[in-house]
Amino acid sequence: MPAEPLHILIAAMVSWANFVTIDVFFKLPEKGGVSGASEIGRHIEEGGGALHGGYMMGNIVSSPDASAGTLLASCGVYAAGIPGGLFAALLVYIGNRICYDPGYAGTTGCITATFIVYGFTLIGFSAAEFIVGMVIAILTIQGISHVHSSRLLATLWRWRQG
Amino acid sequence: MNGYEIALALCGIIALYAAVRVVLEKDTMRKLPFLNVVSFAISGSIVLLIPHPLAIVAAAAYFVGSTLESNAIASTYAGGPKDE
Amino acid sequence: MNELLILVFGAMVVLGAIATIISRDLFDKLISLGIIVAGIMPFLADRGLLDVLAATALIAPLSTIFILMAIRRKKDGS
Amino acid sequence: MGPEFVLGLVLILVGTVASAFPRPKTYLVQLINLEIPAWGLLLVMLSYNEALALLTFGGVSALSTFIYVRVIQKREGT
Repeated sequence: MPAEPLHILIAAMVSWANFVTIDVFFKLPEKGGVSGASEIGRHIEEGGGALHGGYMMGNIVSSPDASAGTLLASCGVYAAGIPGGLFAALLVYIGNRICYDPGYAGTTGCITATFIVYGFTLIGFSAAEFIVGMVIAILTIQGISHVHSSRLLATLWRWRQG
Repeated sequence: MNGYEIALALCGIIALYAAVRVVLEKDTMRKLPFLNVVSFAISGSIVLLIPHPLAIVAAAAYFVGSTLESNAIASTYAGGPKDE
Repeated sequence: MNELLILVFGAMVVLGAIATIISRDLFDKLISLGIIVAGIMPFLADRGLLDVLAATALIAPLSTIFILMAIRRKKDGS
Repeated sequence: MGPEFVLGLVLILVGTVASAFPRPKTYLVQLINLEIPAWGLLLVMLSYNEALALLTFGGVSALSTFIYVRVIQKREGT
């Protein structure tokens, strides 16, 4: 299976679109789900970022949401095909219950990502490329610059509202 | 160097980069998103190292454990749960 | 696991240890301890000890939460 | 001598020195520094492939952390 950097780039874009869409759709940037998430949002705003983007980053840190669902779904498809992906959705749901979260976003993201990744494996992509693509996608949100990514997420949240 | 090795090396390098950013960041709460990147990269490389069905359970256990740890640190820093 | 990965994850463990020793704040120390755990996990996975990995990954946050219990009690008391 | 063995020895040496001379001299800092040689010992056990020893050590390490936390709370509380 020819694996090129181009495939990894496309996989990163697809998983970025998947998890950001589902997170914004389930109203993650609205408020911090737990007190720790609100605290992270407030500290990011003090550093120059936007408040609602900071809330969403805090929610991603403090409970497994659609980004974790996408990662574990591609891990599941890599190790065991479609049943592995659905089993990973069950694990994400249990993890959400442990972290005091209703767990709709994580489970939905995991199930959609399972079918997206399986569909891409049919046209020549490898699931390993989706694992590293998801790692790159989360790096662009949480790891490069908190100021810019939180402003971007706040802009998306304004679109969702109005 | 095939695609599998490129993926594994990228995961390792991203994990090291995020770890360096955790150490260099001054504000305690702003360290936690970088720690989240580290745990994403590590649970990805666990599955890439051993493609076995049980590896999903191990990666999910590591990810949930690390998330729970970040959650506990953040809420203790914020002053603990209000309803206790 | 090839030489590059051993070097990268070993560097993470050493970096986490140095950061844990140097930093003065208790929360910073606990976060750096998380980096050490993250660096150790791939070495466990490379040996194929998946049961040990799952158990260790669940025990490590438990001991962090025990330490956080003491920190919270101290903050309330003061 | 695998890389795990060397890495574990480094962690044990550095962590022992750090927990013998903690910088802010409090019990909690000492307890957090004591976690570093615990992970080093786990790496050394890993290089001999002893799964049962690793499981037992992980459990006992968390339990002893809990007991230390209770002892520190009792000593500082009264």
